[in-house]
Amino acid sequence: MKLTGKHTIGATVERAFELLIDPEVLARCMPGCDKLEHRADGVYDMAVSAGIGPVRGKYTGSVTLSDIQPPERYTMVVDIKGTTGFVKGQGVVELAPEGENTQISFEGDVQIGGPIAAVGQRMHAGAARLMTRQLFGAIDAEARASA
Amino acid sequence: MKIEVTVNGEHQSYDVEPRMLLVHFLRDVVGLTGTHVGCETSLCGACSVMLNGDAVKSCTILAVQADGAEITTIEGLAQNGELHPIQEGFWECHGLQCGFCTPGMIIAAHQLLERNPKPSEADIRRGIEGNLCRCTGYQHIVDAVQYASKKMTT
Amino acid sequence: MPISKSVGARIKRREDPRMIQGLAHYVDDIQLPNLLHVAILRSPYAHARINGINTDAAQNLSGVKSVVTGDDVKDVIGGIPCAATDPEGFPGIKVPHHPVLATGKVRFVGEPIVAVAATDAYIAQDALDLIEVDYEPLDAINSADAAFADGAPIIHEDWDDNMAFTWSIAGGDVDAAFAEADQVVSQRIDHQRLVPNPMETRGVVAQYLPGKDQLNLWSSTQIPHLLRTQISVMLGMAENHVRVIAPEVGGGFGCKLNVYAEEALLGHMAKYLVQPVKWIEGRRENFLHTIHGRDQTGDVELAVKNDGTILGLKYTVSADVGAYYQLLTPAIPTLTGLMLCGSYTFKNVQMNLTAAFTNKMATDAYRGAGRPEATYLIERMIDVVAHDLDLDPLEVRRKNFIGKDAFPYETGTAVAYDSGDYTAALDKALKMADYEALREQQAKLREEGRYLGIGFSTYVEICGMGPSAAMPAGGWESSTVRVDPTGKVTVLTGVSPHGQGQETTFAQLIADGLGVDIDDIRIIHGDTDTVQYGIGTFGSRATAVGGTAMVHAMGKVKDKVINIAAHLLESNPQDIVVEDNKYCVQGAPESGLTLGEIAMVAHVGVQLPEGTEPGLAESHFFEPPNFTYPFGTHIAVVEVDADTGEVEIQRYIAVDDCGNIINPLIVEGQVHGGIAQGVGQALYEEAIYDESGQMITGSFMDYALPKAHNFPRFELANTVTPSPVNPMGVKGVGEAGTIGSTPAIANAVIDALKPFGVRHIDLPLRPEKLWKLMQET
Amino acid sequence: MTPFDYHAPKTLRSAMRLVQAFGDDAKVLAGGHSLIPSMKLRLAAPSVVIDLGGIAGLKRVTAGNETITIGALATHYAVESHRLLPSKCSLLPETAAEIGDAQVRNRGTVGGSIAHADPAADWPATMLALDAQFDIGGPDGERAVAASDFFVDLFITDLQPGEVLTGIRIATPPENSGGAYVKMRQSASGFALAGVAAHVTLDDAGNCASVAVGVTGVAPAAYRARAVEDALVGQGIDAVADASAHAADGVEEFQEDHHASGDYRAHLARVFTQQALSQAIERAA
Repeated sequence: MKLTGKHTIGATVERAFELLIDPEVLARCMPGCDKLEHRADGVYDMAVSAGIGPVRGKYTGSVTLSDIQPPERYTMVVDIKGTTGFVKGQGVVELAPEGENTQISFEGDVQIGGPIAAVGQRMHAGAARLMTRQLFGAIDAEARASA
Repeated sequence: MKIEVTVNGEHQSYDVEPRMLLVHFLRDVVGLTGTHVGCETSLCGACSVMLNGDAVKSCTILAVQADGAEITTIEGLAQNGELHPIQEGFWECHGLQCGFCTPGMIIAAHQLLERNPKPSEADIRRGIEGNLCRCTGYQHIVDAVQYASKKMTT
Repeated sequence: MPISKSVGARIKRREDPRMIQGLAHYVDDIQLPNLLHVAILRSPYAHARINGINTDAAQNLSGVKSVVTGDDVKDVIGGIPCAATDPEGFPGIKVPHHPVLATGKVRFVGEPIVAVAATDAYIAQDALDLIEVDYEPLDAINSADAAFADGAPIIHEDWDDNMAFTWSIAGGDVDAAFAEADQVVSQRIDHQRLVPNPMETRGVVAQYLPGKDQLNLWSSTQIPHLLRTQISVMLGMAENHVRVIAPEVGGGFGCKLNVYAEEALLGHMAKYLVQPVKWIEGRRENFLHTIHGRDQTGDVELAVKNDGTILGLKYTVSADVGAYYQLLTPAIPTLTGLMLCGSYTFKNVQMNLTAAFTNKMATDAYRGAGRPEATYLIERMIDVVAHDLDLDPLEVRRKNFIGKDAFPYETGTAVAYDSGDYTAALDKALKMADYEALREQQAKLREEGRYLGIGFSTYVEICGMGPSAAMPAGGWESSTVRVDPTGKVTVLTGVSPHGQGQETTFAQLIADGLGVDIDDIRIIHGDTDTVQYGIGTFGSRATAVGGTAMVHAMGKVKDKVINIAAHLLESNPQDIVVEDNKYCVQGAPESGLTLGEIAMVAHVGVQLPEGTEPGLAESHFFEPPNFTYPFGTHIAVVEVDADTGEVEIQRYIAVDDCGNIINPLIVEGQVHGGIAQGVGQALYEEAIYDESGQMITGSFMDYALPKAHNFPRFELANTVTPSPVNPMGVKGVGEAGTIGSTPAIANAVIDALKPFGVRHIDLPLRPEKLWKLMQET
Repeated sequence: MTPFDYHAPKTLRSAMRLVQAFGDDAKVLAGGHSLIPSMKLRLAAPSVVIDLGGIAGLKRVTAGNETITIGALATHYAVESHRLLPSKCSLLPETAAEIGDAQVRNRGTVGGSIAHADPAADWPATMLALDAQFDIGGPDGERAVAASDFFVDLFITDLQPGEVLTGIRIATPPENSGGAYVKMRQSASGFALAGVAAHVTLDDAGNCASVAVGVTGVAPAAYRARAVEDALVGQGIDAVADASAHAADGVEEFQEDHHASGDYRAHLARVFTQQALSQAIERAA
């Protein structure tokens, strides 16, 4: 499933970029994130309790940040699984100035597998977009709070 | 948890796990296997039973939620050895083939005729939309409900 | 066949009283002492290496009795069988080992990996959550095209590509036909993947009796005997120590004409645990791991004359057969090939099929099995020809019909149609539909911006499966008819009906044939310890083949009864007639003896004619000399909503010819259900796997089975052209409705959209698809 | 289904206490037609289930001259079959009858559906069109929220942790008003691919004095089609077609799946808005 989106972050491109690749910020802003620990070069072990509506599950896995080109772009790979299935998402995040703010555009692919794939397909696109919306929304809030 | 229910007129009490579904309670605990399980998403209707006078999908109700309730299953429809007119209709009109959806279908028809004793064909087709049948193409089921409607209102 | 007392009458079914009262016993209704419940961990990945499995936590869960992995069983349970792997028939066929539990690698979502037996079904499910599998995901293949693409991942590493097998058929001179043609009409045609979805999912109960070294296996199956043979091979047990029982079976539609991993696995577990085990498939499991149907895509070319005469057909097709073969997987598309000429006279035909392994569940027999593909293809192409040549689709049909005097008729694919009168069925349907008025109505509505469509399907199909020489696993059938001393008749039949009503139709035949009350007859099927070997119920064969075996066995019994009656009545056998259920000397009905009186003599054994064996039971094994070929005309009238693209079926007319009819009520029911399933394919149903091989239509939330309000009242009629293949003149009607209806609906919808220049649309005809086409013009 | 503790409070007060005590571990069970399927599929595994089914006071439906009230636990069928609603506000029973099937309507609750906020549920559209007020109980007492402020995002509402939806209040529409709900069912599940509820009140000249249009199935949350409303206020039935063209204006993200793309849903929203408004105006006249 393709996933694209645009979000605005209330900070300069440099500041936004810093926030986006800061594991502590990510840990706070990623919806349902219980744990985010650095494992190796750009790879973070992650645990999340995520869900949409009544569907809720605990997932573990990793987030990988790579191809980091400050302050313009980086690649993010999320690979998590739990008893309700697995999610693997990868995408390129690009930043561009938008007045005093930063516009983030996101383009990637999401694979959803296991039990949640078979029964919840009408929610997949919406859920993936909601979660990116929540993530970037929270980072935006951080940016504005710290500005 | 302890629950008390009246199933097909018989008052009974059982101890059940909260997670036990009503349909499993009826089939495995009470031992009434006429009610079937055909899906997991409350769409096929094979598990339909009457709960306090309402047709419900017993796969989407916890047994503990039925505490104190009166339940009628397919086994409780015939009275004194006489088939219920809906059962008779299904037999007369060839309203079933493999028979798996039939108990739930009869319960759905029962609810429909209680609320609308003289339904139109469209009413019947809408009234059983919560019940899937893969064998009959539904036409003989419609005939069966019409047969029962006629018999019950004259 | 003359309509006598029972045969030909609308007799209500004898199966029904137990079913309408909740007293029928399906496999999930079987309870045994100390029964364990089995749950199965299935792959969430379409394609992955398994680097390790940790079952410790599951094993330690209270209530868990046993946890079984692929490594535990790989040396004790043989592979899941496929009966159609002859390399002469399927050049280049690759036959992968198909384990009951995956080892090393998983190849489709839903593939079984670990089985857990516990004291309670809920606990068995809990245990699955505790199993850790270390997967290494691999790229997945979700279509035949992807399977053949350069650099495609290899599904079975014993070979270096994903080509599963090829198959071809040719008749006449195709090149000459295309050279002679005024035009070549081409179209790519897709037959989407479907999920059979009987309302009862599969299920198995297994019990091992160590004192007898006997395995009892209850399975929701269409083929108890074939299953017994295969299970005994898979488990290394003597076949006569395995008893398979098909209890009440809640629908099959072909998907229970198979041998599945769980059947062998449960058999093994019962034996090794020496404790009975039960597994009942959930609906999600059914979507993932019970066979699918169709999934062929190909290019059709028709060589035609400008007047609509069809000269020849070429079909180049690929089939996506999934990751492994099930029992008959490669055989299904061959039925498409045999029926490519449809009801038409052209004999120049060529089909080349290439089958691909993909990361999906196997395809196999789903109602119609290969014939819906052929019929949809040819009936759709007739309309495309009519479109391209600006002819009336009826004219094209009539021009190419095989005439009623041409039977028996050998087609270009070398099958011999037994009997037929295609024009008669078409004319009858047209009269019922009031065709001229419909076309007038259509024209009038178009002026108002409303889009009515009228679609035809003048199908012929192949059923009564079938001569053994043409079948992968035997095509004969058997029966034993025995009369007890009190005159009660018991029939054992090798067919195993699951909704088709043979407990009624067979009893009708016996009642008339032996002169006995229908309530005194019992039809027993589906128990391999009770019933002599049989093949099973599929391919619309139960009555045409199984019924014929029974009629022959009954004939032997009747001959003996008449001999005894003649002896007792001091007359000659040729003078004995049956009147009012009494065997009497012609003209002297008062002297008549009932079947019971004669049966008692046969069993007491002292008043028998000299040389007559005591007892009264006979068996017959019937080998059909040919298939049977039902046919008919279906007409669909639909309206497509111009605003939304929604299709409403306004009328559905079906004139079917299934030969002689034993019970019109049951025949109607079969046709109704068949039409509904074919309409499902035309309008609603589609099994979709996403790019990563996940099935995204894996429940009734996303896979639509037709509902009651999707249909108008069907208008049915018959023509009767008896089959010469069997003494009853019956053909079979289990699949005709499904085969006939899909193209009728498709043709009607496409006819409705004719003002928009629409020539062809792939199925299913979802509203959005139609709306978009209406926007484009 | 994984094991859980089950509580069946008899009063709203004790239910609230349980909800607050167990927090995130608990799920509130109303009709159960969203929660129980998720639990059966093991897609939800709450450790505590608080069943509101035993609280009698939350099941009532009343239709007064001023106000219509629907207890959060009233079933869809209770609305569908209410004696007075066909004359007081036919949009309510008309919507109820479009939900699921007879067995689901017997068991599923209006409040459960609203609190669940499925993007394809039917009630949100109608509640928006009727400008319903939702009564909410919580740790800080009671509050009321307008439907238009309630549906926030995909399955996200204005309900805060520890809060429970207790009831729905709708101002009884005046005589010269009418409503309609038009929907296309997803062929498998019956959920709305798009559903539009329209409600209008006419002035003496037969023009729309007030218009409200609720749309479901199209965006992550049901929404009011304000552009349609603005275009139609003060206008008559002749303006419906043009106004309806705005039914998906402002939607930034469409629901989409293999059953229907975003474009198609937007189109359906426009078609059904036109149909629903036309019917609503006819009924109001």
